Amino acid sequence: MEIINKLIDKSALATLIERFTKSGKEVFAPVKSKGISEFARVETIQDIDFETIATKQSAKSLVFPKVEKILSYEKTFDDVIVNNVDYTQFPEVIAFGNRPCDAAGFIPLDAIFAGELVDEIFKARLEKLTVISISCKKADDYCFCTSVNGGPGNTTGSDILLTETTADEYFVEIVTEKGKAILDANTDLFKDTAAIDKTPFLAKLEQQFTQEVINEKLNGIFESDIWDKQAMRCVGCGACAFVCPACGCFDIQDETKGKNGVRHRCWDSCGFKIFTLHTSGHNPREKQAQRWRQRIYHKFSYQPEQQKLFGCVGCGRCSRACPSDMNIAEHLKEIAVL
Amino acid sequence: MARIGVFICHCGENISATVDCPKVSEVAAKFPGVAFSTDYKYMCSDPGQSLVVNAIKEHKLTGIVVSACSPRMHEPTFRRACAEGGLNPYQCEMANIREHCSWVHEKGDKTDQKAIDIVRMMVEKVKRNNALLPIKVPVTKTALVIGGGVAGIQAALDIANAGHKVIMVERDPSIGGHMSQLSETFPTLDCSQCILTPRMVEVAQNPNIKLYTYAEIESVEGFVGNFNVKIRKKAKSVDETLCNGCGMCTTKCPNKKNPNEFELGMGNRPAIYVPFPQAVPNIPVIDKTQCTYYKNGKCKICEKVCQPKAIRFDQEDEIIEVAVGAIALCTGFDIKKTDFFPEYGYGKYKDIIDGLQFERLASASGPTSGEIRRPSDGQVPKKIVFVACAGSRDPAKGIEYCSKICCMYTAKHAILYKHKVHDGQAYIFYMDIRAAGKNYDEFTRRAIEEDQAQYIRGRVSRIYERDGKLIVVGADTLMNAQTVEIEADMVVLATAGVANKGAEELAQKLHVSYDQHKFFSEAHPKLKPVETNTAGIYLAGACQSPKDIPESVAAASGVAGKIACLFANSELTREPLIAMVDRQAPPMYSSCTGCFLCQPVCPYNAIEREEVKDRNGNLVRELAFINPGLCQGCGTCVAVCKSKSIDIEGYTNLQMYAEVDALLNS
Amino acid sequence: MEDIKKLARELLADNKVQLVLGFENGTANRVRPAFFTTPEAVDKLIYNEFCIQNIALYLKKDICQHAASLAITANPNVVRSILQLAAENQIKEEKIKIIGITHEGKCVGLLDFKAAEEFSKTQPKGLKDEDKALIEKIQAMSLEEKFDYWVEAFSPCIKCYACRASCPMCYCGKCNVESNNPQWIPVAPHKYGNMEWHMMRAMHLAGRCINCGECNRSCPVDIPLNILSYMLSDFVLEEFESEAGLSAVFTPALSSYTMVDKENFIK
Amino acid sequence: MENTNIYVPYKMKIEKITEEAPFVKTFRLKFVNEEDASKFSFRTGQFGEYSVYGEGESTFCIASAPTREGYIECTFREAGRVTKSLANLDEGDVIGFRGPYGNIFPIEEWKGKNLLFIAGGIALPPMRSVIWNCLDLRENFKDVTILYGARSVSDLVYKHELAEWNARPDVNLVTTVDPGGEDPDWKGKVGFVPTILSEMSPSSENTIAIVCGPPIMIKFTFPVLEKLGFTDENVFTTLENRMKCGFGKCGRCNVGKVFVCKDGPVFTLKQMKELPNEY
Repeated sequence: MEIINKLIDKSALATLIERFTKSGKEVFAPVKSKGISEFARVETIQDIDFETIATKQSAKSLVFPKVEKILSYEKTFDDVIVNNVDYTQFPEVIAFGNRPCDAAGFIPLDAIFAGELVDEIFKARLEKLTVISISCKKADDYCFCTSVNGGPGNTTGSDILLTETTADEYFVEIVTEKGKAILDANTDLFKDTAAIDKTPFLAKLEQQFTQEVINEKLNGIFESDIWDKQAMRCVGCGACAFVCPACGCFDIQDETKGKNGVRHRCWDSCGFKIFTLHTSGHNPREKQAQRWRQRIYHKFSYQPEQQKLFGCVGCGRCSRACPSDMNIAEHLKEIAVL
Repeated sequence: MARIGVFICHCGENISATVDCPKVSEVAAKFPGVAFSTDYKYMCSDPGQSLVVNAIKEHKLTGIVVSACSPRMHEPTFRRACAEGGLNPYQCEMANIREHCSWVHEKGDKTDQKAIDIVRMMVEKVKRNNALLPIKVPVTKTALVIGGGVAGIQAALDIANAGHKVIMVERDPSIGGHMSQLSETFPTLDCSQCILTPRMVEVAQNPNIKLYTYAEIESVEGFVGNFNVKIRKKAKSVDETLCNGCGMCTTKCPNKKNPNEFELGMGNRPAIYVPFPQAVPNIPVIDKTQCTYYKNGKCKICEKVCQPKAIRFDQEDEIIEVAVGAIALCTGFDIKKTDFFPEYGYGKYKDIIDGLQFERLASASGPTSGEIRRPSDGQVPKKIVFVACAGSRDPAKGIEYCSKICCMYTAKHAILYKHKVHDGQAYIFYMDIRAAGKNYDEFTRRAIEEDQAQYIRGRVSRIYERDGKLIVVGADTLMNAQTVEIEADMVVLATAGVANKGAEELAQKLHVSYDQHKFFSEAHPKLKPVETNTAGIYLAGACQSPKDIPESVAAASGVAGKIACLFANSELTREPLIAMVDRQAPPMYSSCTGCFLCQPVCPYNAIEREEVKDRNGNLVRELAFINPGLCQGCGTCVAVCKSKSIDIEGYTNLQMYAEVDALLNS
Repeated sequence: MEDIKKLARELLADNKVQLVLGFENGTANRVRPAFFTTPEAVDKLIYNEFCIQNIALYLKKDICQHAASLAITANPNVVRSILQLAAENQIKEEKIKIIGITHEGKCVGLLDFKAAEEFSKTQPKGLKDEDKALIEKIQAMSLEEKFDYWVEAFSPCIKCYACRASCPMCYCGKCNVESNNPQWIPVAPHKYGNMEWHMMRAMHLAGRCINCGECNRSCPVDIPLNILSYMLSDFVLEEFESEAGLSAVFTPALSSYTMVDKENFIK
Repeated sequence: MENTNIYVPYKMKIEKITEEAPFVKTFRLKFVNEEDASKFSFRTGQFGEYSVYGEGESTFCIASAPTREGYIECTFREAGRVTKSLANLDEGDVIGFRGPYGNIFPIEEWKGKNLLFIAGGIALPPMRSVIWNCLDLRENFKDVTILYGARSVSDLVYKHELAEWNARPDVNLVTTVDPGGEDPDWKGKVGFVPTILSEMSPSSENTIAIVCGPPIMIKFTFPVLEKLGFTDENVFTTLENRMKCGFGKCGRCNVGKVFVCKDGPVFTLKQMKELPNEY
């Protein structure tokens, strides 16, 4: 679809959000509480934090929650009755005010959960999701979207992208049919405009490397000692994977109470030792360095090979969340110049 | 493929009067994994057991739950039946619906439901039982007897006469203990030393007994059948192999004014001494704290006079390591010094003595050659007051328990006194006369009726001196608590019997439990009176609680019997319900982190450090290892293990979890 | 800082240690743990008020396990951790050289365990004012309020286990939550799974936690786990007169019993 | 609602349980719903996820041959939580099954060739599916040789079938146990699989070798095959890695760029050599 350009002012935006919530849609946006900004359900525009560069966690939980029922079961004396999840009943969700990198993160996630066998639960959530992103005016030391084919005004993954042009007005890019549906239902709130050069309204972020270079470098350095060096201070927690908008690895767990139980899918991380541990005690990725290497290879070598896309959107959340300053951009830069 | 059989016992009407047994059986039949369920009037009867055996065979059961009484009662019975049916005996579980249900609840649906829940829990547990094999432990057929009093002597002789080796360790220079200090024994008035000394000599001469006197236990390691004991043989400064016991050294020692412990301070002895003439072994020791040479570097007279040249001033303590299979603890008791009763003036007035001192005064070998003479001036006391329960049965000030022997020995003292001082009068303050025992009551009656001992039921409140007389003030509760005042020449306090000094330390070395009075604890007050909680360590005599001679001897023979049983086989079999540390094939080896925080909690000292080495012999890990010989399966280590690396066989985490899960999520 | 560098350089130059564990400048104005193996590399070693990460954690990691001997720049939290780890048989004195650094950043030179014990006693546990305020607030709550408070506080937990991964005392090769036969703790990050996980961890640390606050610092969703540990430590200190991190010989209050232990919790 | 949820297993009933060796059992499973049975088909080499509700899922290959219709079989050793609870089940109990997943042994391509099967211990089950598949289409292949070894006599699985193969004139079966694992009645060979293979010295001419076994056996068997002249394309094996989903989403079973669940579990030695050493 060709991008449709519009303008919207802040009061119209407030009305738009009101209309969403009144029509039963669930609106999730960055909300600041106790000093940290996270995606949360909002009712009005006042609840929303427009300033935060990046929420601590990504918006992925809107389509891939940290724990999600994939089926339930009931045991009887000699039988088990399995109940499917009714994913037709998922609510319509609006992701609002997320950054372009968050929106871009839905693409590699979708690539994981689609594939030959489609994960209908994920698919249903994604179909019910409309993404209204806001371009970045600011970036911090951890941002590197421009190095991974993204950018502060990138439209990938967004249904609508807003760019603040004046104190009261946003330049609107309607990117998809879903976005257009919103426009069509609320034409009174939008004003016409010609295409605008967004550059002056966007954060400046220097490109440090390209994904393609990383991808190419990775071909020859699997056995390099750089992995040991880089992973030396990694503590082996899963924070990086859990805050990552593109990490989709999961675990499946049963929980039973009496006769009834639920099978859950919950976030997991390739950084954990038991992720790949065999029952025999053998572990294909025994060392933390191997697990760090897996993380980089998965995003920059395997995913490009399997799904023709990269598994990193440059949001920098992993680096921000890391307790021991494992900065992925720094490490990638190191790899790029090998 | 769990195929569990459930057997609901009516226990006559014990269970069935309250619990609807057929209903429980019916419900249990529908539990997942239950292949057979039935109820019967007496499951423990022969036909009941046959029912179990046949059901196992017929229904190809993989485990059984006998829902009846406490496992304490009949678990062994049904384990046997289980084995008879061809299953591992540990595939049997008891669901206690008697003590835990029918006996404590009224008839009703809720009670039935509880019985059902108990059965369900055990069904879930037994599904997860593992087949277990009894543990075999080799046995070193040598016993260690700690303490050479009458109990130790008896135990040692009985074990030795059963054909086993015995190592006896005595702290003092001679064996004999308190009995060797006594004059006569109640109720027969036999001369104590006359009956004891032959037994002491027998110990010395028995080829199966190795005697270490003037020695103490340094450390004990290992477990039943396999203890390694270090004995500290204190330097006697005399070469035992050379000394011929001539006594020249003790006669010639110039330093003779040392208080004599054997006489409880009522006499003196030289710095090199034999504690008493009949001592076994008859070998002197030098008291280094008193010897002039050790103090000043000069003297050595004993060395000069010793013909066999047996004096060794440079002798050092020796550590002897021995391997033993069982330990008899016979360390005896002590009597409380009465200085915590200042109102009785002990210590202040020389003529207030304790019972043991009176024994020495009455003994023909004592400091007065058996004449009753008071310590202060050697006069024969004409009026003597005995105070029973001096410290015993006194929770407010002394100790709450009854010292048991005082009533009898006080009666004996009164009789002996009357026999020796015909015109003397003995008064006895008492609380009750406790004379239960063969011929005991007759004995106390004899003191009252034949020997005119005047018993006054009441307590002494104060003793003080007036005009050279000891004024004993007490109340006579049989005379309306009238105040009684007796002018006495001498007072004997029957002070409380207490744990021997060093008992606590020794208990800790041996890992046996002890009570708040530091007396060693038996494993079961009724059914295991001579066993301790540590397998292979037994108790005899007054180290357990105050005991008289026949009781001590009986317990000692009991211990000897236990040890002889233990030594009857070259291997001993133990229940395999013990803790195990998780072990896995490399590269994991174990989930144990080697923090050893489990070590201090183990009451049996069963947790050891195991080094895991790789093929090249390099240390890979340190892991906890639970010694199967020592572990009693109490489970304390399981509770403190953070990484859940310890499991108790028969009570694994998985089994316990399944039980709780079955209960909560039914 | 210069004396710390000098010490580190000498230790490496004299072959007294193979590795120095310390800090270097990181990205985005952060500092980060670093591993120095040559005297020249020590040029990059830093120590300042931002070097608060508890690097004792790395003593149990491969790099330190494989080094025959090592030195560590140790602020009071690190010293406490080392002593506690030693008490739990996780590190040996002969392998480690402690470069002691006070709360104020002053280097006190090399500490053996005995000196470290003395040092540890003179360096009080630091507690931030806001932490104190929070503790007071929680202590004033009723039992039910406390329960609700913690359920709420744990609810954002995503089970990334950064608390566990960054805690020097969480060294179990197989964590309780990974033990699945039986599955003691639900793995899923829902209300009960989170509650049970954090309660279990708190109990495992009770009396062993040295209160460095690393769990809170590393938590991406900012759960005040340090407060929970601190309150438990405080309780253990009060009830059992036992404090972690003061000695290399130590029996935790919760796995030992003495005659003076109070039994007032039996109601 | 039609079930398109890829995580929902088929319901299967345990029809028969066979004890193969200590802690090793074979389940014969039948679909509870006819409709599922009619839709289901698999090919040799594929695997599935077996559910015990409340405990979780475990991954094993389908050990029966696709040529034997109407049921599937799996053989497993009690090791972890799920396999232990599977072992606790009885005939008639219901479990879940998801699958088939993974790639296949390309037996179509092996027509007219000799087949050399080499298996060790509990790795015979994946091989058994191929063996029966090939034996059921016996006319398609020339010589069939099976070399099977286990730690001890009691650890040998499928003892009845070994006897059956042994009795067939068109199969050359060699069984061996590790030194010390023999018992007095043992009539097979004694020695490790690679050693016995060297002794047998089978021709590599027009021959496909299929190797399944513990990593240590595989490690020492490949060089023997190479020495015998087998080319990497003609040597097949299966890989195992920890799995959760079975279809390349959960992210843990990959070896380099390939997912064992999706792109495997069957690999040629040639493919293996291109993979990083992460298995």
